[in-house]
Amino acid sequence: MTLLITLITGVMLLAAIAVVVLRGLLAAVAALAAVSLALSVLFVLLRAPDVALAEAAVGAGLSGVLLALTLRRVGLWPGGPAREDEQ
Amino acid sequence: MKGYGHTAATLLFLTGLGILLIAILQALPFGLAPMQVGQAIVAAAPGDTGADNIVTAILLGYRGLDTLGEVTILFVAAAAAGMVLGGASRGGAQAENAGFILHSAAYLLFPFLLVLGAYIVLHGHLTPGGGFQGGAILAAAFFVPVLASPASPFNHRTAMLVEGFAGAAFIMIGLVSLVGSDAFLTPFFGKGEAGALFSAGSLPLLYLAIGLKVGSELAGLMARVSGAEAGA
Amino acid sequence: MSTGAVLYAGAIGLFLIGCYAMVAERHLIRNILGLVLVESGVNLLLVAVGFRENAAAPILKAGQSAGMMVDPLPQALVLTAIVIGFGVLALALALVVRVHQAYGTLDTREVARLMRVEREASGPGAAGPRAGAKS
Amino acid sequence: MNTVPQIIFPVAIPLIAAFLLPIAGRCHAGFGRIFGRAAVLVTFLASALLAWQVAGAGPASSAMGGFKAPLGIVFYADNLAMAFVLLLNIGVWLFWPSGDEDRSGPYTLLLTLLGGGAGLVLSGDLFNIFVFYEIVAVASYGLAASGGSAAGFGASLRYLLLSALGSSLALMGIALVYAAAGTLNLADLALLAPDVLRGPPGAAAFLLLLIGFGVKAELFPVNSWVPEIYASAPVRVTSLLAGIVSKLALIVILRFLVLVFPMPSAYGLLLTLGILGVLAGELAAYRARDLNSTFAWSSIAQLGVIAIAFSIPGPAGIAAGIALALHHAVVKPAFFFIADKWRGDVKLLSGGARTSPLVAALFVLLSLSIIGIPPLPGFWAKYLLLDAAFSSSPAYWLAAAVVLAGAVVEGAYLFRAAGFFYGGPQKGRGAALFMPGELVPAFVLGAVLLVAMFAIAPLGAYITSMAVQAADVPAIAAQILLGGN
Repeated sequence: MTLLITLITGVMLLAAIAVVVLRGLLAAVAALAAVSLALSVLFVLLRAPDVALAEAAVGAGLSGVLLALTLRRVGLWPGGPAREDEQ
Repeated sequence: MKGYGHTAATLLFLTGLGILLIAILQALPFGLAPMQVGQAIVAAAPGDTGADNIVTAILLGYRGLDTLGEVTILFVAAAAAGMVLGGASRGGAQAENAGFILHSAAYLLFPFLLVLGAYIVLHGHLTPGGGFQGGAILAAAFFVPVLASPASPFNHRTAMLVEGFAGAAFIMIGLVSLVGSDAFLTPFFGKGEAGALFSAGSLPLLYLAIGLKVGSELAGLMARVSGAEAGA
Repeated sequence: MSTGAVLYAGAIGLFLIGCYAMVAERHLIRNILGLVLVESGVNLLLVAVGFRENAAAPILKAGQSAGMMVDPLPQALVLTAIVIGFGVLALALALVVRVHQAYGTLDTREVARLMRVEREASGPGAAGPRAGAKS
Repeated sequence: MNTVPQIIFPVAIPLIAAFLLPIAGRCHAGFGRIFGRAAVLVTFLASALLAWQVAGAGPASSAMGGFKAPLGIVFYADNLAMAFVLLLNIGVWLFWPSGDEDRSGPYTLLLTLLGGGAGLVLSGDLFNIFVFYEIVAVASYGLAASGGSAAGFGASLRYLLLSALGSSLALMGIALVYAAAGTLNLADLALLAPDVLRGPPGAAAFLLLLIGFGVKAELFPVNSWVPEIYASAPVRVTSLLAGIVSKLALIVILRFLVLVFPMPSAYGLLLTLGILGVLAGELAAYRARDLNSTFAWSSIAQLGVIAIAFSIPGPAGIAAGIALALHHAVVKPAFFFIADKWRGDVKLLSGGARTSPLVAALFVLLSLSIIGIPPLPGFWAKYLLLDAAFSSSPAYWLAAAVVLAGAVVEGAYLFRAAGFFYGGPQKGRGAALFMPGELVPAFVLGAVLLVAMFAIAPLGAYITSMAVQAADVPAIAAQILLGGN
């Protein structure tokens, strides 16, 4: 149990570091969704199924989609029409 | 470079903050928190509310006002986002129809997500999940088709009507209690048989209102931010 | 290592990484990603505070009395906090879209500089130029 | 025990109206504005009725959902809470957008702000207060951007990032409190605090809550949003945020301090932040070269003075703080209305008194009051503060000296502006600028100030009784814990 929690916490923190380190914004958003998924698994292990469901649906699902759509709209989506890299 | 000094200072500061926070948390025994109120709620919830899911009992019963506040925050965020984006020209980066596979997958997914969302909303007092989680899935059901074919307009008018009336219904259900000079949001109706769909008094009714409201708000927010503004 | 230490470290770690992204990064979207990380860290901390070893999830099984359960109250609070966080995120992204339309950049210092220029240019009584048109 | 279920009305009526307003606005353009106005009026009447009951029969409470105190959420209304609910109602009415806008957005946000702000001061539960604070916060991000200028969007986004970080810190503080005490009810915490919240976790929790809620209260380290927002938001929004919403956050901090953290370290912390706020605010205001940012910075300084007053233990300090807060709520919005008419460099005021004598006179009246010249109400508020400070420990004497020095700096920059008004050659901009119609709220507030001058004695007595009630922890705890249905 403790081992599993440690493992998933480690994965979550690595994904969080990836959010900061990865230079591509879409990759960072994907890493953020990974953090949310790891977090929701952690919530299941902590006996919080309601919170896990909400984190998976809102945190990993809707937030990720919303962020990605915003990237597309401001033209930071790789391959999007108005390509513009970070300064 | 000045930038590196700034970054190093930030890192140093954050490390100190982290050590401080860990030290403070170590002063609080883990797994032995007093949980006075939590324990009391676990003991009283089945008798008080009739809901099997104690988190639901808290969200809709003991802390129903928090839930009203939470729905209000989504509502006001959607209203503010709508106002902010009101004068925005349609996003320059609109893609064309997103290919046959995503397109047909969206329409296949629609009924499935709809049923799943409705199930989760209606069984919130029995199993994990409830108005918010189900509402999020309902929102996805209505939003995925918009994503698949941006040309098909998202109907903001319907979303607004559902959102407004569902929110008003929540408060009205709460105010009904005042007629009997009880406090705001006091549950009414019988508690019913534990575990049955029609149990837990007015709680499922509240969850229905929340599910509808959250679903329409989330879908509206997604459509607004993504720039699917064609709906009249 | 005890479970508690791991969870606290995870929560504080998320919080600090998020703070770093909010303070040190110069891109507005990255600041927002940092905000999401900070919120996730605090949510994990709240759930961890209510956790108890060898306790059941706070849902009654049919015909079973309430045994030892984890604290349901922080879980309810976290549910509320997650939804609040999503509302704030959506509004922030809406503002990002408009800022990008108006200034054509999302670099924090560049945006701050352009805001200053705009304020100084706006004459007396004028409420600043309307940002309806695309820049 | 005084149980009043109607205590929910100041929150429920505006929220229900906010939910329905977009639909009403759809039915007929312009109808939304009238519908919103009517809702504010109904809320005001319900609140006034409740305030009347509370003033007559003593503090009231109601347990939401009928779930008694530590388990459920309890609303608690005393004279202090009702005074600020009424103030908020009047403020929203006075600063209601007068334009011919048919958009329903700003009206919806204002109504939500009204309901959320009332919940903020009425709620007796730590997490519930956080939820209402977030409602107020999200509504004010939207309102700050409602001007439609690009700078408004940018300022609002930066404000949002800072405020959301603060909210996360506050939530962490709530987690610490819950981990230590196992309850979120303020009255329950008041009884438990002396045992469980002493020591580092308690102090850390208070610091986190102070920084979190201090964002709205313009407290020292987290006020960088103030000049930006006040320069780019519409003047009515600025007036509402600076004049009233900031006070609501301070009232919440006062409740935390009195009920949950009545320990020397917490009082010392608030005092320190208050002093730093006064110093930083007054110096920046002196250096500022346009009226709007002068008033933004001086607003930070004056809220620092209120924080100093609240950090004096006992009812005398609370009374001084309430008096200062009410005075500031009347004076500051009027200043911002004037600053909105004379945007840009302060030199542009030159000769304004000749074309707009009434406005210049109003400016001088407000300046004299906020500096603290007798017999204006501002003098009495500052007098209460100095009186309370000098009858307290020596640390507060230093604070009193800082407040007095701040008043001197305040006088310097306000008279500098007044000098431009009355002296100097005409810059030719004055004639076009005298539009009394748009300055109506400022003149109304000036009139309120003059009326208050002649009602100092009853006002003072009322404020003192309010403060005594707010400092009486055992009575509050008893009402919250035993009240309800």
